[in-house]
Amino acid sequence: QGKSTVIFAAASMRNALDAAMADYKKNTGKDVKISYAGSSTLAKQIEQGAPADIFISADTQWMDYVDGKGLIDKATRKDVFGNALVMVAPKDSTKSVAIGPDMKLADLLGSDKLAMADTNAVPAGLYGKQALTKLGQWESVQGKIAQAADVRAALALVSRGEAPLGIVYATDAKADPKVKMVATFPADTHPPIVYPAALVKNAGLDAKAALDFIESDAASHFFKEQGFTFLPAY
Amino acid sequence: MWSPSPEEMTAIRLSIRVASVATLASLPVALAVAMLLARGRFPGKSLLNGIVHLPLVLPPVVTGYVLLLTFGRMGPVGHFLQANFGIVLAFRWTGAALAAAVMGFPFQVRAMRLSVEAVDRKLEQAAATLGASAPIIFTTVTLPLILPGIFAGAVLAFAKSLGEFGATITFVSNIPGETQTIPSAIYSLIQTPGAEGEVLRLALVSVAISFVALMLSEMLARQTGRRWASV
Amino acid sequence: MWSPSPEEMTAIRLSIRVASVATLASLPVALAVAMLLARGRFPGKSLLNGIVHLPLVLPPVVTGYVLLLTFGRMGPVGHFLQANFGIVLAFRWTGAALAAAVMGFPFQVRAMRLSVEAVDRKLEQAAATLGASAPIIFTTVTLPLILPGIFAGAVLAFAKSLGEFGATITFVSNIPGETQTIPSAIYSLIQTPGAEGEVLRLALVSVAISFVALMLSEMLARQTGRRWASV
Amino acid sequence: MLDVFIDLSRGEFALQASFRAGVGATAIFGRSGAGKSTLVAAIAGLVRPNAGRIALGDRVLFDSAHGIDLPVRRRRVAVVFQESRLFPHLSVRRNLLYGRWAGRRSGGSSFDDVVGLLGIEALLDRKPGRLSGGEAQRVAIGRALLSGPELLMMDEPLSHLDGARRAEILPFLERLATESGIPILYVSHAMDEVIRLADQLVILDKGMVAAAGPLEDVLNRIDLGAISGLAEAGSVLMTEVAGQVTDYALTRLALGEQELLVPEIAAATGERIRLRVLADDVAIALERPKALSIRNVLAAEVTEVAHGTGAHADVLLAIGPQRLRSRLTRQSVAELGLVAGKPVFALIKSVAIRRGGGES
Amino acid sequence: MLDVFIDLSRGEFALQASFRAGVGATAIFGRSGAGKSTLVAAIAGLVRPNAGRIALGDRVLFDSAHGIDLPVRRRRVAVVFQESRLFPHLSVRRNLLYGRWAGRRSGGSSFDDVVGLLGIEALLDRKPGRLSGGEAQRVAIGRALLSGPELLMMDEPLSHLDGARRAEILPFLERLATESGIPILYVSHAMDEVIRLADQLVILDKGMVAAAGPLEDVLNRIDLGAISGLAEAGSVLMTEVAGQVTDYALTRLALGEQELLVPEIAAATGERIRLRVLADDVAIALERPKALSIRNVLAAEVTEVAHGTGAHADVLLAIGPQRLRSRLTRQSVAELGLVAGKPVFALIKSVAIRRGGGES
Ligand SMILES: Nc1ncnc2c1ncn2[C@@H]1O[C@H](COP(=O)(O)OP(=O)(O)OP(=O)(O)O)[C@@H](O)[C@H]1O
Ligand SMILES: Nc1ncnc2c1ncn2[C@@H]1O[C@H](COP(=O)(O)OP(=O)(O)OP(=O)(O)O)[C@@H](O)[C@H]1O
Ligand code: MOO
Ligand SMILES: [Mg+2]
Ligand SMILES: [Mg+2]
Repeated sequence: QGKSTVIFAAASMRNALDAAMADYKKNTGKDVKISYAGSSTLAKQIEQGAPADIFISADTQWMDYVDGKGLIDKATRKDVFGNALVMVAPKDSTKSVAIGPDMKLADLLGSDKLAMADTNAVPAGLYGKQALTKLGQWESVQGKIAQAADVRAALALVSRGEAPLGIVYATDAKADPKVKMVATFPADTHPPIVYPAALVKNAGLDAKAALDFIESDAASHFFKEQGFTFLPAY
Repeated sequence: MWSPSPEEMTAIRLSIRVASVATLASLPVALAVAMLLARGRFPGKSLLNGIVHLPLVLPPVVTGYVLLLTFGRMGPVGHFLQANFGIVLAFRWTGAALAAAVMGFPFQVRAMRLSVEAVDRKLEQAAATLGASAPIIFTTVTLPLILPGIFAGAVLAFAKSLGEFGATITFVSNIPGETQTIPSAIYSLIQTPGAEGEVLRLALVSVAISFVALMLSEMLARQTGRRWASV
Repeated sequence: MWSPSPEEMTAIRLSIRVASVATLASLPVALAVAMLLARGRFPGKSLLNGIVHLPLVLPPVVTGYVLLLTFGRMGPVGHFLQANFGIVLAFRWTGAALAAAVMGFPFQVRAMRLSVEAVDRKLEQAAATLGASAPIIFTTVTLPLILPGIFAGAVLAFAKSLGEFGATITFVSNIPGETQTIPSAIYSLIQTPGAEGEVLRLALVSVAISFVALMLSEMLARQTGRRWASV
Repeated sequence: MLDVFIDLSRGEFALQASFRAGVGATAIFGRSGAGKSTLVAAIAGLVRPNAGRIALGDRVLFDSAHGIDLPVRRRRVAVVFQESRLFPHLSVRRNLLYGRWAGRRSGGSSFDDVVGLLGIEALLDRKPGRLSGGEAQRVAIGRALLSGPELLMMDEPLSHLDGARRAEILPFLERLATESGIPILYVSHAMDEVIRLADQLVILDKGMVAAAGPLEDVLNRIDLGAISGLAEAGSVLMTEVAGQVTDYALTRLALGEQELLVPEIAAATGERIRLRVLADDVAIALERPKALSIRNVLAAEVTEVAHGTGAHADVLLAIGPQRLRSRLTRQSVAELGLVAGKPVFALIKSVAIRRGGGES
Repeated sequence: MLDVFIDLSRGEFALQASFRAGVGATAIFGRSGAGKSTLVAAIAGLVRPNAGRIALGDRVLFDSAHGIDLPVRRRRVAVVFQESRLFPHLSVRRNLLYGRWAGRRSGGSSFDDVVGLLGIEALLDRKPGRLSGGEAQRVAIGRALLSGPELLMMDEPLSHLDGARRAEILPFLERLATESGIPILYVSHAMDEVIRLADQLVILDKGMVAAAGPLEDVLNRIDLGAISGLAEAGSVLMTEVAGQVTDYALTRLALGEQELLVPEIAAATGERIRLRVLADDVAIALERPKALSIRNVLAAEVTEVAHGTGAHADVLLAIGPQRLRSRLTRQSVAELGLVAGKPVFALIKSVAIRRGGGES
């Protein structure tokens, strides 16, 4: 038995990946350790020689980053999961939102804030910004956005009632009983939300098996349960 | 590349404002708590001491959540403040200042407490025999003698405010011009591939501001604290 | 729900180890720097003072990156240490301790420096006239007199280590059993829907540990620091 | 009038003291560790007695029976501490004026007078850290004097001062004690200071009052030497100004029918003057000596002879109703055949003068 | 042998001092602020002179010309500071033994002797914060004595002690000065202490040495009173033990052809004894008095009369080759017709005895 496989995964994957890998460990008896952090942090750590065998990024740009530095095994890179972008409101909210070019989001907000993840950096924020731009809303709501450090923090703002509306992933919205999903952004308003995975160069022997398991149908239900879409190899 | 963008300038100005207000506004409270901890004898002293240290012990994000739960618009204190005094902290720079103040609080208290404990109480006794009342003794004897500790505490709190990020962004999020301080701006940049240069620039600005603050406090401390020392 | 999972137990144990090692290992260095800043007169003193405060001023994440770039396996110091002494810090608990030590350093130095500045140098002079050499004077006179400051600094650093998150996760990542401390674990949980209970539980564990440390340091300080005070 | 009755403990040390001190100076004497500073601290309100009562005039400062414990600042009791306790961050001037400025006190002596007397004009803008030991002590005295107290307590205030400086300050304190109308408690080891300054004497021994009362009475009791640590014993004579000898800067004092000459005192004829005489300064002759530089020769009668163990013996003399003590060698006592009832002449070489009112 | 020549400034104050001090005690006299403590600090190495040279025996402690500046701890110079400077965190015992324990010093007096002498047995386990002023001073003396110094400097070490305690400690210091073979610098305002203890005297005035030399010489110079702040001037007589009067616990001392009686000294016949006599304690008679308790009457000749401004005048007498100073009222001087060359009798009431070797 070699050293345990180390997965560097975007923090938002935690529930699903923990469950999947617990199953993997039970079946194979092999040890797996997962380090969850922001994709940018993980990417830079891999750049600095972190002992990661598998990298699962929350977006393509940080996978591109490590890819560009020649740090991953290109052949193993795959977009494994997908997610949807949704608009949420506190559970007891009476607001109804119809997403479209004439949604008048700014009026809907009034003096309140729209909670999002960082719109310049965090993937969820970037996607949201692209969607709002495409829908012609960005200009008017730009000054009313409360940018949180990550999606979870944005969700908390809505969940706590600090913000009447927020843009988060479907996976997050689903898990929080204090919010309700009021609308889903059409897939064509933003680039596809994908989670690429790849083996890091010089990965351990067991890593390939672990990655294969993550991408396998056997594991797919762990991810679907949390609201991810599962992207079969394309 | 070395001159900050207008948006960055806004963040810098805001950071300075937040750090200054946080430091100055929490100073009297910290001083009172430091006096209590150094001099007081009361049940629950250890508890108070523990609470003062909480913002250190908890991850900043947790502190931010606690602030959000308490001082947010829906939080009990936040609601009360808004309803009765029209004070809103959530999503405002005042909230950023509150977060910074809370995060810097333990350092202020500790530095002041150390100085208070070093004061020779015989001098305060002498002042009392000369007719000075407790508040007068405090301002004319104790306070001047603990100035080094106050400066040290203030500088620590100010520096911490400049660097504070986790609690701030969690509590008041990151609204350019309102709550986006230097660290929040840096955080955004760090998540962006290829923005290393900008990160460096903003970090250097922080460092420069804190150097000025440091020098200032050292100067003040030298002028007061050590002027009366014997050679 | 109130008993921690095995993984959490690991994080708790690791946190205590990291905080203890970080505090104790940085203590002598902090003391030396505090002495230098309090007593020394040399060019570049302001610079040293500024550098000591850097970990406060910079957002923890930036400090973490700086550590990663310097002490990482590819970093100059990290590479040197590994090549020559086989010491690896990156992605090890030792790295977490380094991050915690760096983040707690400014507090240690400040508290100690305040105490050093409060020491009556006439006592050290008296010791010299009695034949004591500089190191002996330091250990028999100065050190006992600054113990309150040392305790205060150590407690601040220890508490900060328990709460430190940004620099740690950036430098050594968040690997269970190796570098996942309580705050990193809390971070993971915060990112997980529906884990509020677990966040609370871990936060309370942190608080409990720090309370014990606080009480201990207060006790020690009382036993030494105040025992010689006149009534 | 200060009325003290206290019972306190401090560590293993216990103090039980009960005495009264009238207007004018009361000296507190006692060996090192006897409890003098503790007594001062208790009266000032800095140490709390277990039980007792302290009253200053009609103001009760402390009364355990009635639960009265006036805060320090309300006691109007100024203290010159044994260790000066100057405020290190304030200039000498600010230190001196602290009572007026921070304590809102008025009255007391004039600033210029005090500064001039203490010779600290040049120091006014310095910080206490840069004063010499004696300079600091003088500033501490000034600070207390300027706070307009109703009781002034001084704990060895002149211990670090040279003879000349003492000689300047003592008359001022003396005048203060006489004129100010406030009680002064004066802790000192220097007998000459005490004799000069004090009307009353309290002797502390291991926390207990071994003797208290008018200086004359206490000093004339021969047995106190060992307890009080008085190297020098002495006595007090009450006189009246008889006239001045301006040519020689001397003053004639009447002591009953007899006369004494002392260095000039500015006092009107008929004014009462108390003299303090150290036992060591009194010699005894069987016949009136002639052509001798000692001009003060008083006819007296031996009333008591106390033989010590060493070379010395103490002889108590009566001059009319007054008592004078002399310390001689035992050999002189034997050779002169001194016994109670023998008429002799007392030769007084030098005297300390203390002007003062009634018997107190 | 201590050889001091220094030039230093401290704030506005400047000190220029040059003197030598042999084995035995050298007193440093001077008014408050004259620079005594600064001088002590400079010799100990705590204040750095601008220029000068300090040598102790053949060890050069400081020499600006040769760039020598021995670190404080190597100077082996123990100091009893004016403000005690006890280590607050150490027990009295640890304070006392600090020189041996932390300074690795040996030699000096025995622990039990010192503790017994100073009467601090009961305090050994206390912290200095709980000592009285005089107790702290005694501990500070003990600490210096126990550090085995090659030079002992004491800055008003007995200022807070009562007469009896002084009387116990002084003989010990006296013995130390004589027997230890190390120089002692002794800062004091008390003339009796100085007269008793010191062989040499350095008088500082405003940072300058106004006079320095053998105690006898300096004291016999009449003009120093004002500068030194000596309330009491005095002189020194060299005598030889002529015999004992055991019945009365007295010792007979020969002074040339004449004799003096002093309280018993344990000394063999023929041993040389130095006597210190205060000018105030010397009276003058034109004829040898009879039936007088003052037994010490010496035939002498007036050599000089110095009139002061007040009531007093100083008269310098010659007794063979030796000089004795007397302070009288101007009236006495006039009435006795004292002028240089007149034969008189000097009456000495009391003396302080200081046993000692050569002329120093
Ligand atoms: N740290 C200092 N800085 C500047 N001046 C000082 C300092 N210490 C003392 N002085 C001044 O130097 C002079 C000499 O002081 P020093 O302490 O030597 O006097 P001293 O003779 O010991 O007096 P005292 O008998 O009062 O103790 C004084 O005028 C004093 O004001
Ligand atoms: N803070 C204290 N705690 C316990 N004991 C003390 C304290 N201060 C003084 N003592 C003890 O109390 C006794 C009286 O002390 P105090 O200071 O009153 O003496 P003192 O008469 O002023 O002596 P001195 O002439 O030496 O100053 C001493 O035995 C001393 O050791
Ligand atoms: O330590 Mo924090 O992670 O943001 O301040
Ligand atoms: Mg005392
Ligand atoms: Mg001095």
